[in-house]
Amino acid sequence: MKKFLDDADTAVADALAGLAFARPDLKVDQELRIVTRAGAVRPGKVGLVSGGGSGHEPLHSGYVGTGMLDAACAGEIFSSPTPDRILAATKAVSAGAGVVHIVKNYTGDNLNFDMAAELARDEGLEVEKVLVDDDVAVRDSTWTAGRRGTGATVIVEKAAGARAEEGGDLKAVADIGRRVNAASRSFAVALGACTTPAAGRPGFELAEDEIEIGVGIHGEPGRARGPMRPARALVADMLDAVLEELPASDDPVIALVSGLGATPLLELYVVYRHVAEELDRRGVRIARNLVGNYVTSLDMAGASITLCRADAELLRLWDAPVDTPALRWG
Amino acid sequence: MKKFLDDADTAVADALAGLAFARPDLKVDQELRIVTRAGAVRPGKVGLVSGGGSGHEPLHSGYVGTGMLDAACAGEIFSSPTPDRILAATKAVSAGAGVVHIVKNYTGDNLNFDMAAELARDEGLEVEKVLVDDDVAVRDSTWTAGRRGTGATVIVEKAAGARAEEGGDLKAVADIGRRVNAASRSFAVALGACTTPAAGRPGFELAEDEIEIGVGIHGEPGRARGPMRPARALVADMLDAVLEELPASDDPVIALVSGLGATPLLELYVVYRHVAEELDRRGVRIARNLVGNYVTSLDMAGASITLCRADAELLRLWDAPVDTPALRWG
Amino acid sequence: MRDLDTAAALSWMRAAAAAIAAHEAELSALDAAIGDGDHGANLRRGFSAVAVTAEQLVADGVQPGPFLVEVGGTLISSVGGAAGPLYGTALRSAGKALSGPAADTAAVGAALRAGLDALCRLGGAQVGDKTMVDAFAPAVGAFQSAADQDLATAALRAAAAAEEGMRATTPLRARKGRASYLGERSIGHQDPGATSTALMFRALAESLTPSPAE
Amino acid sequence: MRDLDTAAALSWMRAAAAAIAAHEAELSALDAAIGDGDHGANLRRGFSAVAVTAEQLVADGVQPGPFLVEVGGTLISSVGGAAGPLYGTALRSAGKALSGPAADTAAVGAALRAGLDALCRLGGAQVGDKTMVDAFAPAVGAFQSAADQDLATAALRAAAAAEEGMRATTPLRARKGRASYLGERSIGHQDPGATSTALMFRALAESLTPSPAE
Ligand SMILES: Nc1ncnc2c1ncn2[C@@H]1O[C@H](COP(=O)(O)OP(=O)(O)O)[C@@H](O)[C@H]1O
Ligand SMILES: Nc1ncnc2c1ncn2[C@@H]1O[C@H](COP(=O)(O)OP(=O)(O)O)[C@@H](O)[C@H]1O
Ligand SMILES: [Mg+2]
Ligand SMILES: [Mg+2]
Ligand SMILES: [Mg+2]
Ligand SMILES: [Mg+2]
Repeated sequence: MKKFLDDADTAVADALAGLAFARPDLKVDQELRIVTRAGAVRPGKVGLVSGGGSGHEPLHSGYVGTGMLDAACAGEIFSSPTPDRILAATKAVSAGAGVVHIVKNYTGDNLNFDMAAELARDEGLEVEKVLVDDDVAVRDSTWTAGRRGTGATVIVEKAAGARAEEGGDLKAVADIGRRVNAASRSFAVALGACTTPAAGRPGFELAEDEIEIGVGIHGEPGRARGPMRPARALVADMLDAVLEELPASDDPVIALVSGLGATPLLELYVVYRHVAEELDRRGVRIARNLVGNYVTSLDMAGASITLCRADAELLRLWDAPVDTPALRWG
Repeated sequence: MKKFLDDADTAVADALAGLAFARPDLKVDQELRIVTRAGAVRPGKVGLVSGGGSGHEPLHSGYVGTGMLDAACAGEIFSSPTPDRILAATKAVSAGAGVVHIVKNYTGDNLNFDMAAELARDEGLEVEKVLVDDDVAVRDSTWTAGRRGTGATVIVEKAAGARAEEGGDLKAVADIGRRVNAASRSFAVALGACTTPAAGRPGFELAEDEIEIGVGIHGEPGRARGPMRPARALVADMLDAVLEELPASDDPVIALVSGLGATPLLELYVVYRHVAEELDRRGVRIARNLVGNYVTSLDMAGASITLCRADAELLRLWDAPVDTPALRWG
Repeated sequence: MRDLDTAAALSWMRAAAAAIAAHEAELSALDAAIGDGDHGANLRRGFSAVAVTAEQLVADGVQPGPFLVEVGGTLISSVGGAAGPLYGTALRSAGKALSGPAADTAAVGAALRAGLDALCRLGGAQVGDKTMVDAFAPAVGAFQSAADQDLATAALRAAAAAEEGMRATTPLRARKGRASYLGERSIGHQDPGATSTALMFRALAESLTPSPAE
Repeated sequence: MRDLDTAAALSWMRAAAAAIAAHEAELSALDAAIGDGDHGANLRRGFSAVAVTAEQLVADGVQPGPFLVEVGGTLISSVGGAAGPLYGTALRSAGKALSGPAADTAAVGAALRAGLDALCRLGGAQVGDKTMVDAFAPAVGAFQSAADQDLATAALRAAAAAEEGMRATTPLRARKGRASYLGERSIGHQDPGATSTALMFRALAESLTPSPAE
């Protein structure tokens, strides 16, 4: 394994130190691994906390800032942060109007965030949880831990962040987050595995013509292994999977094509070309898009496609100003 | 080779098609492979054209927009665009005040841009060339084609773009570009080779503990092969090389840490941590920074460090508003 | 014949930490096959923290119940991932079920049962879901079946049952945790959490069994 | 004995295109070792474009001089990279030096010399810099030394000299183009541009030499 690291055990701490140097508009608590906005939370604003295992950068620390998150908790690589730290972040951004936890649906994240919420409530804080579970590669059934949370997290954080910024109350902010999640579906394929610093070697090996279909963002194998095919064919299949479970509606979509970490932008634009053409063929209009590395899985070669049905309100929230390391506009 | 492509020969065209779908604020001429801003050039504004081989995305198409380039010419992967296309771009963005060509110093880019400039002058246009040659891995001597152009290109394009936007004349815009280039130096190391779609396999093979030191952005081997070491040590050596040739001055620097395409953001922040700490130790102040994938080499695993001495004027130009796919602020 | 006092609980945690450290790579490799490859690193981090807490607790003279409660809390605040809250809650609940300076086999058995119940409530897993429960549940069953034996004997039976339960996870299809995402592909792999559970029960047995030299 | 008319020039370009297509992978592999691995793809793209232009030019009845000028222009506007302007300029300059419907050996030799001179002026390379010039210059020398022979003979001598020059690039250290970035590490690799130059002179010789069947 070759990585720009000093030590597998300090990877997350060292990266946070780098973020602290790079972004004076963020405050990094090195001991607790919490990233917050540098300024104080505006009294009366609902606080937004997300977090999870590290290795998905820019998720979540790259989305802390005006119009999006108030705090991100960085766990170890692919491991949820612990309840005490989530609690500390929750208290740090609480400004009297309650705090929303945006949680990707994994057993570990659920357990740790739920424990933190419990502790926060014990201290008299109001906490609402927004669970993100958009990955259609996993069926939501008694046979699984439910669909995973992946690309939709960015859209949930953006919309809920905008709603909080404009003064929405706890319920309103949580509701828009849940609405975005309910309107979003994702699917990813990997052309190669990632290597966690702790493991030191790729999570799986693929033959020269094999891909993993329906992968998550934690280096785990996907639902199935299949043959490599041209981008157009891969995208068509990915969209089949996404559209099958995307709520039917006349609303246009926000389309997110995210690299998983080791895929060049050139290829992501090739993917987007086919997303745009395929959706056009199927009568789905794309109202907004993002193409780049937004939710990654260390150095995994691959890409995910997320679609989110967006009505006028959601588009307004999407377009609202945002100023974070990874998203900035308005 | 596994890539999200349909055909090696159409990779660049397909990616440009994706860009066109994704960015209605850009105009993509598919036949000539030219990306321009969607609107007309403001009469009297100096036009800014850059370009080069593809595979370095977001360079150059990702830097077209308000405050930066007017046009980017996309050559085949790692091959300069041809003079006729550069000429077409030059004419497209000419608004009566002359056009600046920002050219990375490679034999092919020089020859093609020079021929285009010649043809443009034949048609009565004024063209100034700004040559970018910041890569200290290559000595500028009779033994070489001179230093390569790499990371500094982003800073040159940003500063010259801002100068043009605020009404600078041809000489002023070209001058600031040249000044940025003279004040900038870069160095890169690769942990793994990239694979061009045409070749279908990595440009070189490295052992599990080997790296290429002093690589460019075209998949070529570096000046030397060396052992893999911790990030802190690699960064110290890279900074030694950069600082040795960076003009001495009391000015602070703009620091750019760019991934080469397959390196996770987590690692780039670890690199930046050491850049910040090392420079602090050496008494060099960082005034601005960028950490991410800004000048890449397809799916090469690696990182480059660029430093640019920046006086007050340059910082003002750096901070000026920019609205492009890859840089957006102000 | 010896009851579980704080010194014995400390020995258990030391043995568990040593076992986890020795098997870190194996646990992570099992997790890489059907999860995200961090189970070994997660538990090593947790038990390193436990090692520090535990010595302090002993120095402070706490009783075994509060000792396990604190150790569980340390796991919760240092592991992260699924395993931290699950193991932490199990130990906290087990500790809460203990009182006094020392517990006999029946009391320890009841405490372990309380821990298992809490774990199942929290994670929602049942035997057969291919999780740590598949090792934990038979271990507690075997332990309680030996409630009239000495602690070491009960712990040895529990360790053997945990290991059997661990091996029995291989042919199962996962219904909980990350491995469930793989569907049919989870079949044929041993569950990492069941494996670490077996290590912990084996550590309990070994820490209670006088070594040949003693 | 046959002069270089437009039909012969077309045969040359067809033979060159075929040779490049057949050696594309080899040229790119040489370029991958000391450059960016695209020389084969660059020239294949260029000569595919030339194939189209050339047929049209012949249909339009142009003379060999303008034919080569146009072919050179096509290379410039289709290859990109360093090789496009260099080969394109060489052919354009060679074409400009030719007049009339057909050129004899001396005239073709002088035209090739003009092409070489333009190439060297544009790229600034000299013999020994490990570039296409190392094959081109000896080829032109050999061709002109055979100015009193028939075209095919001169071309055969040129091809042999180009191949010798090509092989002689291996021990050289590059001073021009991307290979120069490698410093000492460029030593021991044959230059891709010199290799494609040798292919082009061999194509000229073969297109002028009646095949055994004729
Ligand atoms: N709902 C659950 N109930 C009980 N045990 C579970 C549950 N989900 C996961 N596990 C156990 O946790 C183990 C994985 O732990 P670990 O790798 O540390 O966490 P993560 O899956 O968050 O990376 C699995 O092997 C399984 O035994
Ligand atoms: N200045 C120069 N003069 C003559 N030939 C050169 C010069 N620079 C490069 N070359 C030739 O060009 C070849 C490389 O061409 P190519 O790979 O197509 O372009 P690029 O280097 O732009 O990728 C080299 O092998 C060398 O023979
Ligand atoms: Mg994990
Ligand atoms: Mg090239
Ligand atoms: Mg795990
Ligand atoms: Mg080349």
